[in-house]
Amino acid sequence: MNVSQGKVMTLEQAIATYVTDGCHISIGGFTVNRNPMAAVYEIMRQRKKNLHCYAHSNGTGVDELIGGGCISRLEIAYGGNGKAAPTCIRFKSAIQRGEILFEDYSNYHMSLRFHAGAMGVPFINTLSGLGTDILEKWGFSRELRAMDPKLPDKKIEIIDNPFGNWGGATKVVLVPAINPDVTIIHVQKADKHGTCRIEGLNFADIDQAKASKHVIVTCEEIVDSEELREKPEYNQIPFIHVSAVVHVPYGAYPSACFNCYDYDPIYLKQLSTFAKDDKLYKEYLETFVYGVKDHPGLLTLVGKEQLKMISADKRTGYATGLDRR
Amino acid sequence: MNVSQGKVMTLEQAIATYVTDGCHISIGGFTVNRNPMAAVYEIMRQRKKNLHCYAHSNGTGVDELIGGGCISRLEIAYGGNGKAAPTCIRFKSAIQRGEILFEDYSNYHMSLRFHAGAMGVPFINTLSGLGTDILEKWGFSRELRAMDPKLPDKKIEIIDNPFGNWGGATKVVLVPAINPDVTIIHVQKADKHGTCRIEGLNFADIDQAKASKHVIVTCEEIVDSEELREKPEYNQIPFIHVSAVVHVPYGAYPSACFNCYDYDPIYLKQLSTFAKDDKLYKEYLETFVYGVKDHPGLLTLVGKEQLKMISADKRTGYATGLDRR
Amino acid sequence: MDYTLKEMMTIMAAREIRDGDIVFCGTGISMVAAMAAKQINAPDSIIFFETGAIDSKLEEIPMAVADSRVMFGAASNSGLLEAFATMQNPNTGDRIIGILGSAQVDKYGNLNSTCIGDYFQPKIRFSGSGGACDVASFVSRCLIFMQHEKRKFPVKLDYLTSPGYLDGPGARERAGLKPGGPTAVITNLGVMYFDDVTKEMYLASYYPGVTPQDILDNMEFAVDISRAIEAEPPSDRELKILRERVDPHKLIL
Amino acid sequence: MDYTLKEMMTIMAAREIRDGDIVFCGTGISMVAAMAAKQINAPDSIIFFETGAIDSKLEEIPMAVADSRVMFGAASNSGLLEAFATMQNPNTGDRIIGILGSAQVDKYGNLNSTCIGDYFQPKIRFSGSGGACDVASFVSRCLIFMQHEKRKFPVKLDYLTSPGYLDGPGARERAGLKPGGPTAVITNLGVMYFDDVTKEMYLASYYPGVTPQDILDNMEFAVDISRAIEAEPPSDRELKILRERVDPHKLIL
Repeated sequence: MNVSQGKVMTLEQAIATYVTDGCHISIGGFTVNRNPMAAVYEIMRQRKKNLHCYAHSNGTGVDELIGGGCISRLEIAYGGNGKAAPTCIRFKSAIQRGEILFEDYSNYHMSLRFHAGAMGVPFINTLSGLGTDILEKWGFSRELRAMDPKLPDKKIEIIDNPFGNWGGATKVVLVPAINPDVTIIHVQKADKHGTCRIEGLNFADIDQAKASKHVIVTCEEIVDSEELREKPEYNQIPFIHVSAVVHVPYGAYPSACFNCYDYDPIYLKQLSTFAKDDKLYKEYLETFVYGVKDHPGLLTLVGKEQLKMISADKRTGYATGLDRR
Repeated sequence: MNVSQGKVMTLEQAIATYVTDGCHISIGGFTVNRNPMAAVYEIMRQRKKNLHCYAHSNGTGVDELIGGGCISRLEIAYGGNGKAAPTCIRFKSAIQRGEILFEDYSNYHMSLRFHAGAMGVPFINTLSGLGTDILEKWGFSRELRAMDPKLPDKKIEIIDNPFGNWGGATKVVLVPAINPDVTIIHVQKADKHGTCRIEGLNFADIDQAKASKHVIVTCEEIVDSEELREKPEYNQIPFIHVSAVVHVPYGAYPSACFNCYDYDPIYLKQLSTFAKDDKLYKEYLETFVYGVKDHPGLLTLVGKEQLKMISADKRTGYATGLDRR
Repeated sequence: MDYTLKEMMTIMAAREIRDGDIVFCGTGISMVAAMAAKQINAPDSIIFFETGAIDSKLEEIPMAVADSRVMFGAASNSGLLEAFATMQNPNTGDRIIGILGSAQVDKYGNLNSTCIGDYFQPKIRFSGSGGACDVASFVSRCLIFMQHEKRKFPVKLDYLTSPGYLDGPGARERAGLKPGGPTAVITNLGVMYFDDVTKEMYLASYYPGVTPQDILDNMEFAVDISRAIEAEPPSDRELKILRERVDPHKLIL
Repeated sequence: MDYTLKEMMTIMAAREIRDGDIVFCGTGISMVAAMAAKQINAPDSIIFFETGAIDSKLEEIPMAVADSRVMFGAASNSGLLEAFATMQNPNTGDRIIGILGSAQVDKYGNLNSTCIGDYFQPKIRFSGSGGACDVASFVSRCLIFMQHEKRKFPVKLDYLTSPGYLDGPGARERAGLKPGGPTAVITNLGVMYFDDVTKEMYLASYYPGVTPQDILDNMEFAVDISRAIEAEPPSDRELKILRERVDPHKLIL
């Protein structure tokens, strides 16, 4: 039926193949939902270094990658996690200590940059940010940009509207396209060729995937192609964009996966406590990340009781009545 | 729950309210599928004049509106209908006789222009059409454009890529946004507030709707909001964009509506014969359009037998084995 | 009935929301305010999240705008691209009211949620814009939640994340932004509006037990207090709905 | 086995399609060619429509690219925006081969599907670009179906709808287009390729019973015929699959 045979592989293999030191990466999800956490932890276990990461509000996953020392350059709109950590803690300390190069955008800027990448155009335009420091302050200098062919020459550009004031705009902000080397997303259902069905909000996953040279899909369930093809309009990412498909139940844990499980408030709260203290965080990594062989290892450590607690209610898609204080 | 009470109305009322002489209009669907034909025929019956129509490949619907003398200005990518009429016949004759002002784009140009309108930006960019007459030949003169505030000053603009050759592009084509006064789409399911679920391909309906000041939704079925809200990710147009909801079974007839009915090859073939001859076409209009009170009137004229023939197969969504010669 | 400051702030914000408004919510108190408005004074308002959920049912309070709780029972679930387009859109954008929080606000309602100190070597780093800069750029009305402390109302922001009236009348338009801008700053002491002409913040109301001078003492810049009145405290009905229906488990309040 | 010219043309096009190709199809013979390739020589090619359907099952031949028959059993159904983005996309665009028809083609493979005569007052008006200009602008390889008639191979097009090599080597790049361009022109008499250096059309093969001179007689401009060979007619297997599996009801052929 298509050329996508042989995409199903282990997570270890997928990360080893497509996530290389220094590569440009983005991950799916938003704050505490559908982060590809199993893949994030595997990247940390494989001690990947110097990743250039593109994030809108990719919360927990990005914070852990920073904590694990995997990221050296970060383009980001929001380093926060909702209530668990209004400002992501390892993100905050890495910036305050000058450990990573970073550059700020808004969520729409980043979404549009992925959209431009997926569309195959060099930039896209918006009115967002005119008059703000987001446009003024560049985290990557002109010199660095000129040296690195994988960075656009400019953070942004403002141009006058060539169509007069058509659309009520006198000028627009142009944000440059992003085309990551690899994007990793976690979805509820995929087939072995990589066609994905995302349930609930898709965040920016679709454009992130389509903008990327390689896409690793981790999924709760690998389903038969015929099942997905009964409702093709609900499959947001066709297989032609996907390089690897990995079956990882609880692959978003400890973030949520709509209709499957909720975020784990206990794990996240604990993590935010650990993250605030370098020594505790190091111990946390040794135990929960490096100390386990793989994601099932982490889940065993967490325990069935805790997983049962966050299991999603069929009606609502989350763990109704979950104690989240 | 929301401010959208009182959107359900008759087709006559919806067209009388939102489609005014000289207004800028777009219709949904593509060639022979999901054209809002009931609304098109009602526009013709109400003898609307001087419409400015934006079309990508809106096939039968646009051709009938031209045939009915409703359109005076047309921005279009494709005036064709597939096998029934490779070039739409009333479109062709109107242009050859100089009866309408027209301007050519590509399908992507038009899709992007609706996308820009929906996004609220003055233009969007692409590499399509560089070096072609689509960019060179303007159907609307600079003078007309300067006089009419509802037209952008320029058909298109080409600019150098401000980001060097980022994204592999040295220059890009900018196409100006479209924000119609009214867009009419026909969908399988809507609720009384206007939230829509489109089954099968959505064509450019979503952006067309979101770009418009007013949206008239005609639908096969008005369903309970609760039913649509069980799977919010499959509702492509939320009610906030919609002005009117009209229940019109067979509202796309004689074009197709996936999962409901196929196009009617007999009607379309007959229509293409009529359309080629002014006298026959006039008789056709008198009988099938002006000669009936409303869409149910047309369906009665067509007859149950013919409708039964095109009724969709549950498995495939079209009339399996339909004689289409 | 007794009430907490958080409850007062929530109700003051809720009262700013009108029927027909599409309310852009963040997390925490802004979400509770939007939910309260819908239950109390603006049943036909629509709650909407930057993650792409429109008119969510919110049977439980979400802890983040990506919480699965915003997905359940919504009219539509899409993504960021669609959500921000709804705000930039000429037809829907004008109906949206944004609710934002911030680390700093200046007299023109510009916001800093990025850092304290130098951008490149900050003393304190915050989360950054998220969708705040986008909302502030696009929509016609914005409510801003703040704690009233001197350092949070500085003469000059350390970083301008989200545009208010920039440097005064006409500045938004000169910069190329849509008109509109912040409507009210709602703090633990009172509510400030912006003057139609000068675009400067002024004190509109102070809470029972607070004096205008208390408020001036907690800001680096001075504001006009001549138009200030004492705010109407939450009614019993407002409090009852807030406590029983909006946040019964006291997750936020 | 006997075969018709339409069958010959279909098979010549099908043979140009390779495993892994994503095939952009129009209606009519181009769709049949893509379906034939998938059944005969490129089972791992993917048929794809500008309306947004990817890898459609095509149990029946669609009569238009918006026919519900392209929606059934596809891997994904989206819309025009997504379909054209797939072509412009740097990662997927290079894997796409377009199949186009046209009213006129010039020696550089530029196409006219808009009009004959003056654009504003045409003698004959055609449908216009549709997605043809987009495909021709974006993708690395294109097949063009033509009827071999003098007026259809003019020295100068009445209107340039879809870019081929424009006015010769380097012209696409100078105009700002992606490299790539037309690969083959498949007519009722033979198949033309484009010279790697001059980008001009040359005769690659002529059908059994046709001479190169016949072909020259049916074009306004001359093409190099020195490289031409006689084309291999459809094999029995190819014909059998075409007739029995691809178009059993003779809707197109």
